[in-house]
Parts: sequence; C-alpha cells; structure tokens
Amino acid sequence: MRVAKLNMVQAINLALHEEMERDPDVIVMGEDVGVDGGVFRVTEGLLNKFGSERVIDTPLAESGIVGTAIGMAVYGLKPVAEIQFEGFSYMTIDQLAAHASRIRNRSRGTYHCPMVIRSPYGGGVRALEHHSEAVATFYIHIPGMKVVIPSSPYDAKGLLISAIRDPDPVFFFEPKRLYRAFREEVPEGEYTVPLGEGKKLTEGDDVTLISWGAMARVCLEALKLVKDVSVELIDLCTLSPLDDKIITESVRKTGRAVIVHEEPRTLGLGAEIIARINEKAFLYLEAPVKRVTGYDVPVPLPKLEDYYLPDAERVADAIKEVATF
Amino acid sequence: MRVAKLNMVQAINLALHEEMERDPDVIVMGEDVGVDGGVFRVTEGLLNKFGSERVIDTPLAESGIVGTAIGMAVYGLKPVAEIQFEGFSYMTIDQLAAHASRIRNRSRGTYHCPMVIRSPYGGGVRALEHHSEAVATFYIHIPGMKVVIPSSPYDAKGLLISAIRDPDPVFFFEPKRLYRAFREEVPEGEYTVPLGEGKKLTEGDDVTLISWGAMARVCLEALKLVKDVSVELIDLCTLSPLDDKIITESVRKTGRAVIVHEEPRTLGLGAEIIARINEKAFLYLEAPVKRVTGYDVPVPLPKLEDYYLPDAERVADAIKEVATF
Amino acid sequence: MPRKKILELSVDWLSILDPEGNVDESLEPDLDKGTLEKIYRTMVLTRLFDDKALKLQRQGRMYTFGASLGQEATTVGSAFALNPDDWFFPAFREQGAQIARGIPIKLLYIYWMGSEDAYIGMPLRNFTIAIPVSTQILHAVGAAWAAKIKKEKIASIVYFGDGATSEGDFHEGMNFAGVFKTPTVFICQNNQYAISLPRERQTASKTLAQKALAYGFEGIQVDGNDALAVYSATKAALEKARSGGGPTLIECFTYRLGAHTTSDDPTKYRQMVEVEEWKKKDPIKRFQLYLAKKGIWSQDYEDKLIKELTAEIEKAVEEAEAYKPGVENIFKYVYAEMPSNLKEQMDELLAYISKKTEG
Amino acid sequence: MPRKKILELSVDWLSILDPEGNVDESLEPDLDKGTLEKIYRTMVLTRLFDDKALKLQRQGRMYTFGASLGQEATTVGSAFALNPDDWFFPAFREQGAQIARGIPIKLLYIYWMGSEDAYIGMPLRNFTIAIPVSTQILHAVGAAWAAKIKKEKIASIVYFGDGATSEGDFHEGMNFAGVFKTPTVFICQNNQYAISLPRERQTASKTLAQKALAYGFEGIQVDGNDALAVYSATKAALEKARSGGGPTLIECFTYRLGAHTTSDDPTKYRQMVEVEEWKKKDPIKRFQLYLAKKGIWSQDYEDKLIKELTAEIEKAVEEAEAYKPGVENIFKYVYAEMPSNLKEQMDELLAYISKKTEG
Ligand SMILES: Cc1ncc(C[n+]2csc(CCOP(=O)(O)OP(=O)(O)O)c2C)c(N)n1
Ligand SMILES: Cc1ncc(C[n+]2csc(CCOP(=O)(O)OP(=O)(O)O)c2C)c(N)n1
Ligand SMILES: [Mg+2]
Ligand SMILES: [Mg+2]
Repeated sequence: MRVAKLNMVQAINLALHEEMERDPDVIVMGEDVGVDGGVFRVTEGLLNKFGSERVIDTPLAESGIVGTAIGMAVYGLKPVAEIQFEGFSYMTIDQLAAHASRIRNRSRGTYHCPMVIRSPYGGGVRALEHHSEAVATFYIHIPGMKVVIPSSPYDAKGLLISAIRDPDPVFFFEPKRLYRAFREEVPEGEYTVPLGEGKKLTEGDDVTLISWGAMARVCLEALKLVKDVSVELIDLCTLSPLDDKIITESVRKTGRAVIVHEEPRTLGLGAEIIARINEKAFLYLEAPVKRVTGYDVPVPLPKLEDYYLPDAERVADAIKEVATF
Repeated sequence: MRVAKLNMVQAINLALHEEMERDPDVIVMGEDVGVDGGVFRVTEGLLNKFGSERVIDTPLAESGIVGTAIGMAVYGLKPVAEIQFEGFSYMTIDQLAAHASRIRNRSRGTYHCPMVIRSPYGGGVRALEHHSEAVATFYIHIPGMKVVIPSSPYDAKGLLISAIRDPDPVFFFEPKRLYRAFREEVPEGEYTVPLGEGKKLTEGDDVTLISWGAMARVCLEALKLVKDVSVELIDLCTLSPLDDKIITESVRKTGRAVIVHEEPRTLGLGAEIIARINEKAFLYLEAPVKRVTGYDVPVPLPKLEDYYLPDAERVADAIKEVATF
Repeated sequence: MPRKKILELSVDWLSILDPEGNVDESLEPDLDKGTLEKIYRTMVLTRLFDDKALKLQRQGRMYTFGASLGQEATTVGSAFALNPDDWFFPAFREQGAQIARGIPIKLLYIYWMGSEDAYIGMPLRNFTIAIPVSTQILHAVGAAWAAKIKKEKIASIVYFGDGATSEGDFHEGMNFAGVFKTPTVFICQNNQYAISLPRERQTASKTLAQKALAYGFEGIQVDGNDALAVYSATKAALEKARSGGGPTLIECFTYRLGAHTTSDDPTKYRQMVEVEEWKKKDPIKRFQLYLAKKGIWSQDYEDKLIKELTAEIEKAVEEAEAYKPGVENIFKYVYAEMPSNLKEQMDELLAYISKKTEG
Repeated sequence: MPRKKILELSVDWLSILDPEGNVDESLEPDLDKGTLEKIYRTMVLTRLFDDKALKLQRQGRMYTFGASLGQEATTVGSAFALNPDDWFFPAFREQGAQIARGIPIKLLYIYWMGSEDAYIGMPLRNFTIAIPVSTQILHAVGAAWAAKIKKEKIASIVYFGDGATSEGDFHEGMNFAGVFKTPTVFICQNNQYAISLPRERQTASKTLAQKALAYGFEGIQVDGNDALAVYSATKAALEKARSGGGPTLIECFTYRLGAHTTSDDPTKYRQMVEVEEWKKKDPIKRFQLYLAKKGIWSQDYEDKLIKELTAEIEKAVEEAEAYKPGVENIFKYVYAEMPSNLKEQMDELLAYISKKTEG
C-alpha cells in the first residue's frame, strides 16, 4: 500500500475518491462541490472522474440538500452531502432531527438512511460571521444521529470511510483550521478508523485531557507547557455515540480531568462528559472536572476571535489547576 | 386585585390579553392563533379584542413566522410568535441562532430583538409524532437566547409577562400536559415572575431535586413516595440563563442531587447542571448526581410513550438511591 | 424596445366528470370495468375507514386522527395511476392513496392507535407518514433523483396540502425537481383549509398550480372531486416523468368535509353552508352516478359492497387492537447497532419495569 | 369546458440606458444634475472602495471580502430611490447601496477588517449585513409589516442574489409579503452566479422575476447595469409599496465581473470571454457616457473626482486600521443585562489576559 504525506483536505479528498470508486452508490452533492471542487477544494477532481450524476452541484438550499439526500439514501444511494459552512447547518436541523435520524426507528427498520453530511467546523481561520462556529451540540443531542470530528489527516480519511459505510446518518465535521495545518502519512487504499471509539494521543497518570478536532491539536501544544504533569490526552473522534469507556477508564486512573472544546460552554459536549464521569467515575474524582471552552457568546469576528478560542496556555493553566487541586 | 382559579391555558391567555392591552406594540402571530384561537385555545378571544393587525393568522411557515417576527421586533414591535408544536420549532433554529440571538451583539446594541416565541412542549398527551418532544437544549445552547418553562398557571402568567417585557428574545415553552391539568389562583392584573430565577417548591436537607415544566409536577408527586427523605425541590423556571445560585446553594447544603427532565439524556440540560454543580459545589457532593430523563431515542408514539417519560416512581427511586449512596 | 413583455405563462384546469356523473367522453380515460370498480371500492373503503377511525377516537380507542372525507377522489384517483414500483410519499391525510397502494388497513389502524410497529411488514416503496408539513416533498424529489441516477424508469409521487405550499421545503423541493428534472409528481391536495386558515390567506396567488411556473415546469389545476380527472392528470404526469420529461405539479381542487383532525372544531372558522355546497360535489357520489350510468352500480351492488368492506374493517380493527408492541422496540431501531448508552438505558427501563411488575 | 386555460401571466423587461449611454427619453427619470452627479460619484466610490478592499486583503490587512465590481448600477441605482426613513436590509455585496445610504466607508472597512464595532454609531434603518443567504428577506418583510401595522408610510428594501432565490426563506418571505401586502421591495441582484453555480443551474425558470407570480404580485426584470432603469423600477415599486400597493420583485440582470470573494478563483468555473463580453456593458462606463452626453462628465471631471474619492478612502482606511475594539465587547452586547455565566466568563478571560500581559 502506498503512503503519502497528505494534509486533511487531501486525505478527505482521497477517501471520497476511493469510496466513490469502490461503491457506485456513493454520490457527492452540495453547493460548489462539482465544477469548483468545493470552496476548500475538498471535492476537487471528483466531477471529472465520476461525472455530474454522481458529483452534483446543487442549488443554494441547505434543507433541500439534506432533504433530497434523505430521499436518495432511502432509495438506496449513499449520499455524501456537503454543507458549505457549519453556520448554515442550522437550516438542516429540521430534516435531520425530524427525519434522517428517525427513519429507521419510525419505520421499524423497513427503511434506513445511510448518509453523511460533511461540513467544515470551527474557528481559527479569520473568517466571516457564521464561518467559525462549533455546532456539534445540535447534532449530538439528536437521537439517531452520529457525529464525528477528526483531528488529523489519517483519522479524517479512516473516519470518513467508516462514516460512508455506516448504515445510519453521520454528521462529519471537518475542523477547517486543520485543513492545511499539517501533513502526515496517509496510506492509499482501504483502511478504516472505527466510529464510536476515542483514541489516546498520549498516555498519562495525573490528568485526563479530553478533546477533539482542532482543539485536540491545541491540547498537544499545551502538553509542551506542562512537562511536569503526566497527562493522558484523549481525542474523542466520535462525539455521538460517546465513547464512555475510554473516558471512564482514564478518569478512574487519573482522578482528574480537563475538557477542551470550541463550543460555547453551556451545553457543549463538555457538560455531557462531566455528567458521564459523574455517573461512572464519581468515586475516583479528586478534583472538579475543568472545562476550557468557547464562551457563551456568538463567535467574535476576526479581530477578537483569538480571545474566544481556547489556546495552549489556557489549556495548560487548566491542567495545572486541576493537577494541583 | 381580583383572583381567579385558572388553568395554565387561561393564565397564559390572560397574560396575553393584559400585555396587549398595556402595550400597543405587543402583537400575536402564528398558525391558527386568530380566528381559531389557537389549537390549544391559548390565544382565544384576542382577535376579537385586538383585531387582525395585532392578532395575525400567518401562513404555514415556521421560519417565516420567526424571521418576520425578527423584522418586526427590530422595527419596534414586540411580537409574540406561536410555533404550533415544539416539533416544528427545528425550522426556527436558523433564524434564532443566526439572527434573533445575535442582533444585539452583531450591531453592538444599535438594534435589538425583543420577541417571544411560544410553543407547547413535551409529552404526556398521547399525541402524534413530533407533538411530544422536549427540545429545550437546542435553544439553551444558543448564546443570546433566553429559555423559559413554567410549571404552574401562576408562574406561566408571571413569566410570560416578564418574557414579553424582556428586551431580548425568549423562547417560552408551555408544558402542554399541564395546560388543563390543574387550576390555581391567578391574580388579574399586573404581576411578574422574574426571568433567570429558580424557585424552591419544597425546602429540604437531604437531597436537591431539580426540574422544570411538567416534570416539576411529577417531582411533587414523587415526594409523596419518599416521605422519609427531606427533599429540596427546585423548579428552574428559566433554563437559560441558568440560576446557578439556587442550585449551588442547595447542593452545598444537601450534598446530593437528582435532576429530572423529559429531554433525551445526552446533552439535556441535566448535563449542564451537573457540570455547574461539579464546578461550584464539588467538595460538597456526597453522591453522584443522578439524572432521571427521557432516553436517547425519538419519543415513542402513544402506545409506548409512558415508558419514555420519567414518572413519579422513577423519580422516587432515584431520590432513594441518591439519599442512601 | 426598452419596456417589453418577455414572458407569458399560463395554467390549465381539467375536469372530466361533473357532479351529476356526466362524463366528457373526449377526455374519459380508458379504464376497464374491473379498474373502475376497484377505484370505487377503494374510495368507499377509505370513507368507511375514516368513519370507523373517528368512532374509535371518540371512544378513546384511537388517538388524534385526520379524516379525508371529501378528498377520496384526489387520493384514490391519483394513486391508481401509479405503478407498483413507483415510490409513494404521503403526508398524513392520504389513507385513500395508502389503501389504493395495497397497504393493509390493519397497519394503518395500528399506526393511528399509536405504534410505529405499523411499519413492520409494510409493502415497500410506500414511505412513512410525514407529520411535519411539506418536509416529505424533499424526500420524494431525492428518491426520484436517485431513480434517475440509477437509471430506473420509475417515478415518485408526493402528497401535501394547500398549507404545505407555504413552507420552505416545498420551495426547495420544487426547485430541485425543476433543476434536475426529477421524475416527481407533486399532488397538492388543496382542500381549501390548513386547519383554520382558508386557502386565500395562505398565499396571494390565484391558484396553487401556478407556483410550478416559478420552477420552470408545468402546473395544472384539476377538479379534485373528480376521480377521472385526477387519475388522468396523474397518469399523464407520471408517464412524462418516467420518460424523462421532468416533474409536474397537480393542484387537486377539493374540500375537506370534516374537521382538520379529531382535535379540531371547524365551526370556529367556517360556515355550515359552505360545507353543504361542497357536499353536493361529493366525489364518491359522483363516481357512483357515473358507474350507475355505465350499468355497474346499483343499490344492491352498494349494499353488498358496504357489507363486505365493513366486515373487512371490523376484522382489521380487531387485529390492530390486539397488537401489543414490545418495550424494547423503543431502543431497538434507533441505530443499526445499539450503542452503549442505549443499552444501558434499555436495561434501566427493563429493570424498572420488572421491579414494578414484581412489586 | 373541461380543459381550459384559466390563468395567464407575464413578465416585463425594462432598460433605459444602453451600453453606449443612449437614453430612451420616454422612460428617462426626472433627475436633476446634482442627483445624477451623486449617483455617478457613489458608483465610482463603490468601485474604488472595492479595489482598495481587494488590495488590503491581498496585503493581509483585511479578511475575506466580496467585491461588487460590475454591479454598481444595481446597488447604487436602487438605493438612490429610497427615502431616508425607508428601511434597508442588505446581504453582503451591497456596499454600493450602503454608501448611497450614507454609511461612512470607514465603518464598512471596520466591519470587513473583522469587527462588529462597525455598527456603533451606524445611521439607523440600515440593518446589519446578513451572511446567511436569503435569511434577511424575512426581516425586511417583517419590518415592512411592522411599518404597516404602525401606520407609518415607509417601505423596506431587501437585497439578495440569484442564488438566494433557492432558499426556503426567500419563499416564505415572498409569500408573507404577498399575503400581507407588506410594503417591501425585493431587489434580486442576479449577477449570473452563486459562487460557481451559473444562474441556469440555480433554477429552471426562465427568469427570476417570474417567481413573484407564485406569490400573487408583480415581478419585473430590469437591466441591472443601467442605473436609470434600476432607479426607475425601484422608485416605482417603492411608491407603490408606500401607498398600499404591496410588494414587488425586481430582478436586476447584471454580472459579477470579479471573483465571488477574495477566497474564490472564478477561472475554475467560467470563461474569460464571458467576462470580457460583460465588461462592455460596464454600468459605470455607461453612466459616464450618459453624463458626458449631458455635458456633465469630462476627463477633468473624472480626474478630480478620482482624486477626491481616493483621498476619502485613504483616510477611511487609516481610521479603520487604527480602530481597536475592547475585549469586553465580546460579552457586553449579548444580552441587555449580562447574566452571571457571562460575567464569570468575562472575568476568567480578563484575568487570563492580565496574567499573560504581566507574565
Ligand atoms: C411544519 C409543521 N407546522 C405545523 C404543523 C401543524 N399542522 C398540522 S396539519 C396543519 C395544516 C396543514 O394544512 P394543509 O397543508 O393544507 O393540509 P391539510 O391538513 O389541509 O390536509 C398544521 C398547521 C405541522 N404538522 N407541521
Ligand atoms: C445559507 C447560506 N449557504 C451558503 C452560504 C455560502 N455562500 C456565500 S455567498 C454564496 C453564493 C450566493 O450567491 P448569490 O445569492 O447569487 O449572491 P452573490 O454571491 O452572487 O452576490 C454562498 C453559497 C451562505 N453564505 N449562506
Ligand atoms: Mg389543506
Ligand atoms: Mg449571484
């Protein structure tokens, strides 16, 4: 198997190429995904290779994209629909919450809805309003949905392949700040990273550090600032269903935890993680779990954006605080 | 001041009458709110009294209702918009998350958006699909929104008046199961129940029980089953912004807490409450906080609905479990 | 010519059978006796199904239900134009079409008695009932589009009301259908009301059919109480769709004779005289007169039919009432594979239930 | 007549000034010299504003920005038809209209340099830029409706692109406007592309103007590169609106000469020859020729104007770049009164910042 150094855009693009090659039912649709190759170039080359019936430039209508993708999925295709920016995904919530996520249950398995919604996610690229949001909560809270966010090119490819092959609807968020942030070795050809499983980026005994997406990279940076604390960094990869096991086992070991996310604090996934820790590792806890998060405000426009996003120092401070509680 | 025994529908209706009387800028709009008086009769009599320019039967379009209400609010009216059932409120999330909640911030106070969205909420009435959902999380997680849910006729009137007078957008959920469940004394004329403040329905020392809406009534029933435990029952009334103070003070006293809600467990408000308790009362906790909630599934159709909804026994069991942990 | 007319558009009306059962022979569809009888039978069964459902609801044996009294020609006439391999997307007032599609009425009763289990064993290509108004339109467009992509020569049909035309999803679905020329037939059941809102206050356009013009395809208004007109228009639209001609919007001009649902009180918003006027245009009566003229229908025929259908309904209701779904079904179908949080929650519930039953 | 045409509808086209600057005198609006000069000045300022913004962005002094090159007649022509007390709802490519409305360009630069503080001191009735496509349409309808309810004889104007017509909110807004006859003028800037998607693939309708017919009101297509046509059509629509005649959709047929935004590469999806063709129809050039024929414009006039406007821009940029928003602004305006969670979070951030600056 050939291996190349790819950034996340390339890794996702490769996954799409390979899955479309493998399975003629996989189609890609969304605004500007065809001729333009996507505003981030994630779908580049697909139109040329697979033609306009499988790589579809849609009209500008997010509910329309997701709603028609549902019909396609029910019919037997596997649509991979792009929502151009996460801030426009709100328009898809109705079709996802009222339909995609329920079709299997509502029809008692007679129909199901194997589809992926891809969308860039999160801040850090100095973008327009609505282009820097972290919106996972809306989708995690919908029963029947799965939510995935990779933090590296390798995982992005492997998780996206899993998402495409998953028989249920998956919202696949792509931390846009990592799109071209770094390269790593990504094998060509088939491999998967399983949905529903977190992974340890570092092992440690003192503090469990939990994150995902771009914030997982910020956490890695933060570790350089807290050399004296032994930190176990967990990258959740899948936010729904949540990997309770990896969290619980780690916190039972360390007794301390810090959660880092871009979402506004209130009802960001951090809240649920704390609740699960409370339920499954209460007696092991030696300090309150600490959240380092976006604030309960709209993401500021670029001039003040850096103040909003958790950075390595804020994370490091939190680790120290929790470690010495 | 005259006082009458009213049910929740009547109390809300009275609040609307009085506020419309008081302030000519208050208008009511939504599907079937005029001629029909609302599918639950909440807006009955308003059309006759205030005319079709202030009591507006709209076309069938939820985003349209909320989006135009935003324009009205910005212009200087105070729209009270009804979404006929909470399961159709998903269609309003975009206008609320992208606009209503941000207009003040985005315009740095040049514009603001004083509006109320009213919607029935929750299960227990044997209704069609999408008519029994508890959807507060979606709105609590939006910075700039307020979210209110009353549990009694008296509070419903007082909270709705506060919501209408609030200068920011408020989602006001009405637990439909309580619409006609009981009557209590509701004064005519002006009084308010403040937003942002929970209230104690009982005082107690052993366990803090936190709930809102119809579940607050279920909690009251549950108390009859646990006579030997001294329970402090808090009705949050406002879910956003959350009344940290009342929760923290109570848990610091009791060291134990149970949270009851209809929402699916994952990222229901219970999660955030646990996170806040963890942050503000960690050292006082003597047992893991327990959640009694809806499950992470679509609300079942009527035949199995009762299994989904927390009932007094489930709550009582949880109280006992936590009390004896 | 700096100011000039650059575009002219128009909308047609179609009716074939008048309220007295007289047929316009130039337009009469070529249907054999057996099919005509089936259409009639299905319309009558639909009405009896509704009547029974309303009774059951009043007796507390069923939950909220929306009858289709007066709309049977629209639902049944259109569904008879379908091929079995066409895809069918109902809203919530299409029992006529569902019965025409061969869905056992027992399953329909199970659904309206409050169980998703109605869909276990449902004949395929008949999609689930959509409660959120207009949302199903996109699914029908997506399915038709998928058929096109997979080179399968079928069409999809989708039903919705006059009220549904105001929703964003209607617009987005119609527009996608126009752009991608999906083989979709849009059946708008214009029954003049969306709960209490009369059609004229739903939109300022003169017809609903003309809305198709905004998407570059044909819209036609048909007499929705005329099963032959509905059948013919639908048949033509389906054939056009299957042969690559793209979508059609058919506005079926009809009337809801009953309440919106069992929770509704129509006296709040409309006059009895209006209802009486429309009763004269009853679609079943009209078809009956037509069949009588053809020598198919007689009072005897009617009595036998009613007896047979009533028995069918009683049996279906009995079976539906006997049906008891298992509690695990709450959890079993949410995902293909049950995640750990659901397993835990299911175990929690099952333990609670067994404690309760023991206690 | 069982099959009959029941409705005929049509759409008009309007142009007044041709690409050579020749005017159709029968349609020429009655504008005095001062106003004509102001229109020209504003179009030129808009273009210079855009040019400067593109340069700043390339130098890393500004963020993503969508220029309006080629669309100045549409934005400026329409905005000049407004009264100061009309309400204005832009999308994100209406700098021309914003400048015409008297918004200081310094504020526009502050916004595009990434600060909400641009809105501090913004002249009223000029609503915030709307990034999510088509969502602002509903606000404009709501504001117009409010004006109607409050018996204030003003209109609202709302801008959006060809792409926006596909969104549900466009539909819902148009429909509400039709039903409630709100005094709203809908300006669709049809610049032929929504990022890479050409107009013909956005919708299958022949014009965008005809979409108004679905809502029971008038739609007109005007030459969007002709400031006089845009002005006249908008003026007429606004007057109709203010006097109770209800809404109008004006499709301004124009072209985006530049990239969608600074992040876009239009060579991916269109041919240079197409751009060249449209450059010949440049709205500013055309107006210049018109003014020249009227004896208003000359090369001297132009040189002086450019010099003056360039200085104005340089000053605005300087001031905008000097502007530094305070960190508390992140928290201060979310609610009228700051709730405790925000207070805590603000304190947390301020403490972190002061630790960092000390450390
Ligand atoms: C999105 C949405 N909003 C509101 C409702 C509540 N509701 C149910 S039926 C109905 C009216 C539907 O009218 P129409 O489309 O004409 O269909 P009809 O009921 O007349 O068959 C409404 C408002 C709903 N089901 N879905
Ligand atoms: C709801 C939404 N979806 C997607 C986008 C991303 N986006 C920004 S502009 C644009 C194209 C808009 O096209 P059009 O309406 O024709 O306006 P134009 O850019 O041509 O002025 C898109 C897809 C957005 N801003 N909002
Ligand atoms: Mg109707
Ligand atoms: Mg455009």
